[in-house]
Amino acid sequence: MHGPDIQWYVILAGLLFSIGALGVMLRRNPLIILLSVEIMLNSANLLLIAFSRLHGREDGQIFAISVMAVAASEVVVGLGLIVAMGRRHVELDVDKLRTLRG
Amino acid sequence: MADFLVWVVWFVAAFACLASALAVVSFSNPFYSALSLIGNLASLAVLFLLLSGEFVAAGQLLVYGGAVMVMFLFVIAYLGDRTGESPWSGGPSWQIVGAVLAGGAILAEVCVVVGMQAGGFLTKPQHITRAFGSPEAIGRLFLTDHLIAFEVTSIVLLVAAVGGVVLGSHARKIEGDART
Amino acid sequence: MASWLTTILILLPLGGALLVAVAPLTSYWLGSLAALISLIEVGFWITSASKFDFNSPALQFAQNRQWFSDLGVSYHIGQYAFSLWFVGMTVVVMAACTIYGWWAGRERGRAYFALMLFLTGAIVGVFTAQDLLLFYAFFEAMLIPLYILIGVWGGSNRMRATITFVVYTVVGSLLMLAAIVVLGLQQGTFDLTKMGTSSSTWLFLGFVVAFAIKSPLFPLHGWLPITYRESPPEVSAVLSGVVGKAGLYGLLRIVIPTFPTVAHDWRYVLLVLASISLVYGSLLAFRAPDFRGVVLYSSLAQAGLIVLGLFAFNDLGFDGAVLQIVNHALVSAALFLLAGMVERRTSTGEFARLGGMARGRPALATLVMTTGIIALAVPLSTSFAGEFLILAGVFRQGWAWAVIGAAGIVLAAMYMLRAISGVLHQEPGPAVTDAALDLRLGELAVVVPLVLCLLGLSAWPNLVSGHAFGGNRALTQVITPTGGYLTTTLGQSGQWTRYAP
Amino acid sequence: MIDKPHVDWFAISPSLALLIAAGMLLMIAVFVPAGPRRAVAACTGFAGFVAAFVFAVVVDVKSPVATTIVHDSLFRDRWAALAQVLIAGSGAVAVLVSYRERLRDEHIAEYFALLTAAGAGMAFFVQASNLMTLFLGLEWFSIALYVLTAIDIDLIGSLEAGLKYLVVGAFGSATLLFGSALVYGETGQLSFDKIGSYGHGHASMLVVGLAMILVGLAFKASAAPFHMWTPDVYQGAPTPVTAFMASATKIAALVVTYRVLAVAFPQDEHLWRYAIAVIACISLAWGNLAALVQRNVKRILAYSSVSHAGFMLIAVAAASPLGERALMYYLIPYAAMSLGAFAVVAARERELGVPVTLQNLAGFGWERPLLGVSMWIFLLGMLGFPLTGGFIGKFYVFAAAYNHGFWWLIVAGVIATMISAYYYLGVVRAMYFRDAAELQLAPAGGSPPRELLLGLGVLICVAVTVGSFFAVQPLIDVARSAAAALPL
Repeated sequence: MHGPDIQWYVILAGLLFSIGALGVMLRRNPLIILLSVEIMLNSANLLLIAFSRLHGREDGQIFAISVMAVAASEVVVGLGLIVAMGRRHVELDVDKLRTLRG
Repeated sequence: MADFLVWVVWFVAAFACLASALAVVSFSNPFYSALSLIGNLASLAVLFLLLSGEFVAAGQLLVYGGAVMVMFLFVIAYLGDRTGESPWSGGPSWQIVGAVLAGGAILAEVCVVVGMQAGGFLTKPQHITRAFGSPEAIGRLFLTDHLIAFEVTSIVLLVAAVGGVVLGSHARKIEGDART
Repeated sequence: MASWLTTILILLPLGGALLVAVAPLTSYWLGSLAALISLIEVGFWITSASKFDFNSPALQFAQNRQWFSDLGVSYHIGQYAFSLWFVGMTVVVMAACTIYGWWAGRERGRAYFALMLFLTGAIVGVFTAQDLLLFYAFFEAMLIPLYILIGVWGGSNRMRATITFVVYTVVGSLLMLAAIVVLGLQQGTFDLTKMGTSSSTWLFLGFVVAFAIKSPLFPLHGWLPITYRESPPEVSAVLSGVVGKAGLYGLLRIVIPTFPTVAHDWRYVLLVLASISLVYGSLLAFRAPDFRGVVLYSSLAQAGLIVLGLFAFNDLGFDGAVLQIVNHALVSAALFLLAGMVERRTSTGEFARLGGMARGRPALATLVMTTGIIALAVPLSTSFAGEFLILAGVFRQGWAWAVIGAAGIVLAAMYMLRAISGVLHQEPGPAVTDAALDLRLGELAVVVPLVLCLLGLSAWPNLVSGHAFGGNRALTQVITPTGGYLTTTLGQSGQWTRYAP
Repeated sequence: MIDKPHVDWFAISPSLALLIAAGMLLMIAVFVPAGPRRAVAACTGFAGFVAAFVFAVVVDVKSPVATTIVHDSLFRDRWAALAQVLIAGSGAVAVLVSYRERLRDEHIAEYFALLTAAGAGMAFFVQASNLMTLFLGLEWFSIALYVLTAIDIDLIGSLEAGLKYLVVGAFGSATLLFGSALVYGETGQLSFDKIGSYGHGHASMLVVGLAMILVGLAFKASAAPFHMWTPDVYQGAPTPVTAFMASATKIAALVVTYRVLAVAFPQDEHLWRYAIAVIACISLAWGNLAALVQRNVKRILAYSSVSHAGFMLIAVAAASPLGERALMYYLIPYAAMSLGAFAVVAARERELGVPVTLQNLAGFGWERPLLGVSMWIFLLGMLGFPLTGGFIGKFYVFAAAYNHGFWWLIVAGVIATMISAYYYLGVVRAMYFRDAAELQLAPAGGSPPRELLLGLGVLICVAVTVGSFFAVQPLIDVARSAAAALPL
């Protein structure tokens, strides 16, 4: 079975990572920022699995599964924070979070 | 012919993946973003399958599609729609578009350069057996070489669960805000 | 036992500071405790002076404990003959100032006296440390109490004074730290007695700038006016009398022995700066509108004079510089304290509002007169001896320097006489009322010993100048027995003559 | 049948002790009634940290030879053990400082549980010996810290800080993860040792991966320009949490940074050394300049922690045995000083009930002589004055930089110290120099009772800060034996 070589995966993962990173940096809604972080983590997962296949070692897949669990943990905490803020009727916009200032 | 099919599947999945990721970061309504992320996850799962990661692909769909996304959608529903009906309301400003184009061009260039340097072919790995990426193989590794990682993953989840409980408790009326 | 004397001289005030900080006493009793400790310190110094072998050029009362080995840093302290004199002037001036603070009843006594004692220990450490890093540690430690002493007990403009003071000194000392790190690592040891010489101009400049700021030397004296004016008078006395001398000591002990060739190459630069300090400081002192102004600018002038002596590069200059350092410590401490006493009575130091204080105040008049006359170096005074030695020494570098030095001495006579007459003579100024009494017993007890020391030195200046380097040896032979450069330069012009009254 | 791997339980005993404490604290949260809960929870947390401290010391003594356990998952060596000692010590003091923090009673046990869990995560993190345990350890303590930052959920500021920390932290760890994946792709290995023994291949993927790992770690160490979360998070988090973060996180991040660089990327030393040096310079410049304009004391200390990251990175950039010693030594007084300084801020904050600024710090030094003098000592130590370990730390760092030919880093460090004098002494000025009229006393109703435990914690910090100045030789010996575990 001839499929795309590793370069294709690396480029795809890199693009995905960049999109996610841009999302984190440019978006102001914390929910979308969290989603963008998920994209970043997923891009790393794609890379790990592709390399795992390239090297014929399964530890990359193991790594990827751990990352999924970690990503889920981050989401739990992140959503918990967002809900807590939502309850206090804080506008969900990171640029408008200006309680903390010098 | 099989090769051709693989390429087609790959391109479709990769395109879907990029498109949905772009959609996630560009929708202004988080509800649509979350939906797009599901598409992103699904297309990634397809790619994982192409890479003999059956177990990971299944995990991806179960953990993300099943748990994480549901949480997201619940939270979005709970908080209510605060950003208007249209997914494109407001629209990105010109500065942001410019920044995205400039930054994206640089990043894409880096990705391509780095990617082209990656050597090796995925095509003829004799050492990849049918068992590669299967639940048994993964499970065995998790309980032997990567036992520590396995245990720590569960600890991280536990910490996050405690955090979720703490953060989820109800707010109290308070008089003075000591740090703000 | 004798080898512990230096350590005791350092640790006694530091321990005393700790004791004062925690002792459950009232402010008054804390003050008396601090005064007592500072007097015991003087007693220990007298003991060490009596045990000191003035004929030996070696380091005495030395102790050497390794501090950390991989960089070759040790707790190495000890005293050369000149160190002994510097320690002596320190403990005497600090005791006088502590007692004055006690007499004046400084508020927040606990902190005040603890800091004064801490300062004493730090300064003694500076004069006795034989390890560069240890020296730096004490040098920096001096700044800590001074910062608080000026900032808490200073005048109305003390905030700016502390900032100016700290900015200057921190800049200088950090340059020195960089130089110390580089020098020590190049030499493989931080021990001054084991260190060879270096010919790096950059390192030389790092040290010189730090010491020139502390001394102070033109053009790095910017912190001087505001700091000396805003400090409490006894802190000004300490600053000018002792702390500034740490910079001159650094030139004598570290810069010249460690960088003999560079120092010799750069001597004209230093001599020019010293001459400018001398003349410019004297002119500023002459124009100063207040008593403290005269004294503080005269400190600048005197620092210039002493540097002239140091960079004359011969025994006469070195001997004279050591003597003049001791002299000026006592003179400026006494004058600052007297200025403080005058200000305390009239709440101003401006000559425009002073005058006529001699009438009905014989003790004040006598003390101001005596100190002032010693300060302006009348013949037979110890200052005259010191300045004469310095001028004789610098004359060998070229007659022009001696002319500048002599001009400085003439100017000193002018500004000091102006100050004396501005305070004591003429018609009583508007600020001088009958309520301004003569000096009280406590004040006399502070100033009279300083003046007595000066009179004693006037009778026998050779006590210091003749016993500054152990026997009749040159600084270079004392400190770097192997460092040949200076010995040979001095050897050619080495027919020095001793001044004996 | 699966062969169970042999696990050297003793090697992970510090983490385990803290984990057990965390588990017990979760039980306490459920079973102990609200009345004694705070005391019981604090005792348990303290006991956990002390046990971890003791275990780490024993591990340090008994591990003269570095080994790895469970297939290169974790190191057992003195480099990690010494870092664990410091982390556990910081945690124990943080418990003392936390005791009277005004948190909800129903959250107090969870608070200590998360604190011990964070400590356990850091103890695990410093042992990490492959990319997977590195990432997992990082996330373990980070997630605990995100929650701890936001745990005061009644305060918007705390939540906001937590969210900012989470977003930036997740960004950083995703970067680290992507970099790890690239390194894994190039070498086919996860373990640091094997990555280190992999020769130069297609270097660009390795280099980009290394750079991204560095960026991820720099986020945690709050080195500029990856520090932007630091002031906000330090300000918004409950002050004891800030104290713990400022000391323990920095220890963990820097120790691991150096380990990863030295073990996994020795061939690229010529690259990362300059990268680290540049990051160090940026941190020094940015941290110190930004601190100048701050009024809030916690923000001043936050920027100061950025600049200290710069100082310690100088030691990393030196990448020599002397640099290793310098880094380990520097961490000891630094941890004590930053813990202590935040503890004093916490005391003032509890007195006033408002954020501590330079303005309302006026007169504090006279009101509370012990805390005032302690704060003064901490600030002077951060400034690098003698009689504190901060002085020797800076000296060692400069010595390491010079020995490696990085004289320009000394210049940068000296200039940074000059600038920092202004704001450190500004805090002293605020505490002592104000006129009586400007003094701001505790609000009506009297100040809260003096806190014995907080005072004790501050005294411990003072003892370490000052003691490390005198006991340089033993500490350097310990640091030297720790550094012997590393290949460079």
